[in-house]
Amino acid sequence: MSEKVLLSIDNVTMRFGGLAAVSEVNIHVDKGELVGLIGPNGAGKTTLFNLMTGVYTPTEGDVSFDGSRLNGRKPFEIVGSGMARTFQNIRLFKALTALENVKIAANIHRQASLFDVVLRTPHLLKLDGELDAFSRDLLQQMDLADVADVRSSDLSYGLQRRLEIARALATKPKLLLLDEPAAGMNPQEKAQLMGLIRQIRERFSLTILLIEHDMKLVMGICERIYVLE
Amino acid sequence: MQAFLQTLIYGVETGAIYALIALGYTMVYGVLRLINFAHGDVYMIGAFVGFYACTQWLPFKDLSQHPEAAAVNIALALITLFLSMLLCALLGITIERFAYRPLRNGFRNADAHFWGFVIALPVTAFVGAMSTTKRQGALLFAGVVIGFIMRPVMAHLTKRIKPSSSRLNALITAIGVSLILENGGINVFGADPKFIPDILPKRQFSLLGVEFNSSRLIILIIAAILMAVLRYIVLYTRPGKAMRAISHDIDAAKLMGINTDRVISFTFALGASLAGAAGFMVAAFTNIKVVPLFGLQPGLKAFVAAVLGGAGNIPGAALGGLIMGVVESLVASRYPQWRDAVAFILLIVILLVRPAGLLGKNTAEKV
Amino acid sequence: MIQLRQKSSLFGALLLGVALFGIGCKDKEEAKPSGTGKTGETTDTASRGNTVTGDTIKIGEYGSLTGDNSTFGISTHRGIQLAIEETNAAGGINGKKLELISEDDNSKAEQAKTVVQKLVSNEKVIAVIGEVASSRSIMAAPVCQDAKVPMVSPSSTNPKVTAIGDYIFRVCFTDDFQAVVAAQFAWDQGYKNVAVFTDVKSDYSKAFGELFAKKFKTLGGKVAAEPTYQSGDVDFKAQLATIKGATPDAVLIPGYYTEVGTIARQAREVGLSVPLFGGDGWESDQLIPGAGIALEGCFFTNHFFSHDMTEPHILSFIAAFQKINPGKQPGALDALGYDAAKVIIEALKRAKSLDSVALRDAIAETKDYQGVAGKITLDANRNARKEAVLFKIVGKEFKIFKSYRPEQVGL
Amino acid sequence: MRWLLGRIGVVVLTCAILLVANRLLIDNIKEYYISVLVLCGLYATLAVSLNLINGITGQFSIGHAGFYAVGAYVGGAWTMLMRPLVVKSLPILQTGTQLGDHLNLFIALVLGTVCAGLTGLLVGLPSLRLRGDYLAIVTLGFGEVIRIVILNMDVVGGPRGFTPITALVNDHGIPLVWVFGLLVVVVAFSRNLVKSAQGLKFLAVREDEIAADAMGVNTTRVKVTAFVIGSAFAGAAGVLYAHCQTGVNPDSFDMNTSITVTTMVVLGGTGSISGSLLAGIVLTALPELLRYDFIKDYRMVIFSTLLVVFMLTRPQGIFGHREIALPRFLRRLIRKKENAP
Repeated sequence: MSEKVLLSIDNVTMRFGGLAAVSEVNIHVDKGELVGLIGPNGAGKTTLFNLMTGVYTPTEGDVSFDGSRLNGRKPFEIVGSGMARTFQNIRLFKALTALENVKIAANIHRQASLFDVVLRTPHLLKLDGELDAFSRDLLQQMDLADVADVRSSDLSYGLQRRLEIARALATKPKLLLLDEPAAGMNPQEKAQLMGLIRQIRERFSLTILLIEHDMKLVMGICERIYVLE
Repeated sequence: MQAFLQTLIYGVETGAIYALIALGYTMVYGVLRLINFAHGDVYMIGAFVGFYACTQWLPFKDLSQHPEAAAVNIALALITLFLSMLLCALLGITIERFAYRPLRNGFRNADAHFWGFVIALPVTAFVGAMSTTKRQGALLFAGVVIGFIMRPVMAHLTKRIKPSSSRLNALITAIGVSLILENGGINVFGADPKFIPDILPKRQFSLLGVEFNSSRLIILIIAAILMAVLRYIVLYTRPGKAMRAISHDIDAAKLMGINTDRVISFTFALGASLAGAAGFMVAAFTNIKVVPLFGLQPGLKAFVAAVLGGAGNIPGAALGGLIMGVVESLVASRYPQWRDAVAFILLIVILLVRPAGLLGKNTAEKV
Repeated sequence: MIQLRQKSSLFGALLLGVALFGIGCKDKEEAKPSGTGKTGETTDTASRGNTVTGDTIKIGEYGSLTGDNSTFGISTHRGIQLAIEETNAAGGINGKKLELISEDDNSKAEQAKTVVQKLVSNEKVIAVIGEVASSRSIMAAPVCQDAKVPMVSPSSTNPKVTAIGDYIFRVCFTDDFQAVVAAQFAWDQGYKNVAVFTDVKSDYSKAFGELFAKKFKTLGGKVAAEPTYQSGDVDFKAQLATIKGATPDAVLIPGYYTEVGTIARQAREVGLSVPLFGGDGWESDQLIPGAGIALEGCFFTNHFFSHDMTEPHILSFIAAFQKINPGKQPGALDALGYDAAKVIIEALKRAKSLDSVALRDAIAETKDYQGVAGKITLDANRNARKEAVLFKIVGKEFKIFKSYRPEQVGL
Repeated sequence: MRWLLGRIGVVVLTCAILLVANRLLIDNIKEYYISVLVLCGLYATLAVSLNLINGITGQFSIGHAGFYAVGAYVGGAWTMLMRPLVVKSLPILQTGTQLGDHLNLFIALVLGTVCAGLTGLLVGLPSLRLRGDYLAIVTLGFGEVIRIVILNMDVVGGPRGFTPITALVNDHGIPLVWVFGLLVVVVAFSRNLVKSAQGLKFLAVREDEIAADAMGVNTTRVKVTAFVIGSAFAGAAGVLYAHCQTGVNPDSFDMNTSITVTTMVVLGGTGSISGSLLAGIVLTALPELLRYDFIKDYRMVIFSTLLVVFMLTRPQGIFGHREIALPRFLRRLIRKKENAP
């Protein structure tokens, strides 16, 4: 396998009961690519995402990321190794503010024990300070700074989408998986989103895999496209 | 072997009762995803209706003095059975209307009025207890006055209350209703145990060395009939189909033009009437003590049975009830002190193996 | 949004305020009278017992007026009230009226302790009456002992209750005695092989069963089986079938009437037809309605009281009782509540001074007091040495069948 | 270093405040009120600790009395059964002296807390597979099983209760210091947890488990941690309960107790620490304050009706997810005054 390959899916099959949601799929994504994944409803696009991020373990076949096999690893471990995602139906932490949403994701690379937390040791205060600065900075970059302290459920739909991307970015991923990021957006918003995706790709030197129905958007930004049927 | 068979039969007898109560839990859970903690207390009310019907309201004859009155008593017992089913159904509808519907649709004016009156009730009783003459008229008057004062106060205080979707909230509300029925029962019926006298002739016979008792068999038969009727209603009638539709997707059902509130009321009525029937039968045919906490333990066990079989699944509830009854009976014959623990241990083990219960469908959350 | 927030905070603050105000108010109110020589001294509440001040003599009662055992608490309360009212009608004690302060413990042990603290430290009662259930008496008795306020239990039969200290008394016999009587009786009846069916949730029942088995074995009998049940159960057939398998001559059920009726019925259902017998927990007018005809010819030991008795003092008790509670028949618990109150009242008359320490000494001297539930003499262990009676169930009546004095069973 | 001094300062200050308050109280307050206060403190501790599981982490436990029972019985077992064996070789544990009493209580507290925490670990494991109502009923079941096991253990008295348990801190009012000391600890613990970014993990699990998982939160560990900590604190409360009451009875740990504590959490506002604290205190004190003759018979009906009405009309509890914090409250007050003219 070449050095360039970041993610590869080899002959993956997923069955629920007797039903095969995904069968014998092969995908590979190289470093720095922006790849699109399209297909009709029920083709198993989201299932594939779930297989990559560890929500499901494939019935057959292998998923490997950055040179290591992912089968059977827990979602939170996979995030730690550098793969973050957004959800088709927005899944923010609704009662928490935008800033808190980002902080939770950013917290992943930090080491603070329960002891530190409970006694509020200087170590913790320092880490908390850094985290706060990092998260606010990220929100700034995503044009979300002025809604940092707003409950995420009170945000507009477009902002919620953007916050979800910001939250995924906070885990400092190598590969970003976007599940229908443009769903429910009007053309103007979609154009904005396209700009945003390009922009973050540059800025964070990301590899991106995205699921989308809107062919215009997919054709517009993707370098390669997989079709799932 | 004979002893084992005998124990098994006893287990089935107990299990049938659990199953009848469990059906009410499971139907409500299927439709609303709500643990109706008050269900066990509806069962208690059924027993009390039976008690008052058998001792005061209806002209039952004492069989030890009038052995010829058996036929009359059987007819009266049937009337009592329907009476407790009817009254419990009404109670079930009331509970749903004023305690659970506000959780779904928000606290409306009518709810404020109802609860205003409910709060006024104990106050009225207190006024009644204070006045030495204990005149009924004065009592009623005071109740009406206090009720009228409470209503607008409540209505004013509770403007613009939004519905709540919290599960914990619904659970505490259900527990609250259960507490109201239990404590209200203590105030209204008194805490001293009451016993229903023998109203039906009893016969004891043995078959293959296994003892049978006629009154136990009656419970079994009636329970089986009621379950068959329930099955028919749920599978083949319009409201039954609507119930199933709601349990799949309440919002979609609403969009399809189903009057969900009415169907939910119907569900409660159905479940409550089964509990009422069970309450009356147990109190009258096994002659155990009727107290305001009559429904606590059976209610809990039946609920466990419902979860065991798969909450929301009707055959599951029946199966769960039977399993619970049999297992309890088997354990009780050897290690009676672990009887209650076994019910829960069984539940824990089964849920760990099959998180949705025995017959429940394991639906993973969609991502 | 902001408005809502303020509203809720205000609401919370208000609640907090009300709660604090409530607690604060009470403290001040209560603190004043006792705080005459306020500063410097540590609290004097519990060190020397309570003394009567003012025109009334306060007697405390705690009992299960609500909750699982409410029938016991209510019966006892009726008896106590009767004794207090009679005394007040007769002019009280040294011109002072008696005041009964009743507290409900909701049939819960932890509440029993709290309410007794309230009686002793807030109400400053001179004596405490209660409880029926031994488990609650055991929880509350140390409070009385520490405060040097005598406590008289009307019907806690567990030996441990009075062992807590020299301020704790009872006017009934103990389980050691009752169980031994039951064993002697069973032996005298010619039962050689007896099954014991105890309620594991009740300490009374467990102790009764164990003591019975011990005595019965020394007499030469055999315990056929010892299954258990839990009060609140409704189905006993599995255990009864086990008992039937052991083919006993009789079955001892040392439980409460709330289950005994059902057990008896189910015993007959599983084909167990031998006599059943039990203890004072059976005594209730609800026993027969619960059991139907299943208990015909069975026996139970009880306190020396029956409304069939024709001694004059019992007749006058029944008459007085029915004046207040028309249409009701007094039971042993009413009688024992009455006796407990009476023992205190008699002791008050004899006491050198009206404080709880002197009252204790006077209670301890109680000798040959003719109570309605038997003659009361308090022994060195502060227990009453009394007769026990065996009732036989005939139709709907309890008939006196036999009686045993402590000497007769070697105690 | 400054930090350490600061922390020690806070601890010393808290102890001092508690001791002074205690001194003031015991001279002016009756034993009955002290025991009500003790109960208030214990129930508030229970409510705040359950809030860690139900409110902050969003799990659904209604079997808290089980852990409370484990603490009470383990603590009692140390004092009555184990200590007498150990004391021969360790004379410092002799009771009757100030040092010995407090040391013993401390040991009981540690043992009770650890055992309850371990039980919490056991009960927390199903939470990995079960959600919502199913988890609730399993925790309820565990609570009942614990009670039944105690009921069948003759060495701790079985149904007749575990009495007497020597009151190790016999001095008037000293229990208050321990009880409220524990309450301060549990409140501080919860508050620090929620305040740090680390603690946001717990809230994330409550809000959306799948998203939390996808954002790198080890949800399994978070849930089990919450269960262990919550039940450990309940165990600590149990130890103090057993020693303050000088005895325990299995009846004190039945389903009703669990439900009462759950009610406190919901009534206070699920997730709000101050709400649980307040509800714990008020709901314990209220029934005692309501012990007037006229309302006695009906107080339970009134209580339950009010509970339902409260749930229907203020479903978010007293505070909702919010906290009351004194500084913020004062600040707002000042700001309002400034705006007024």
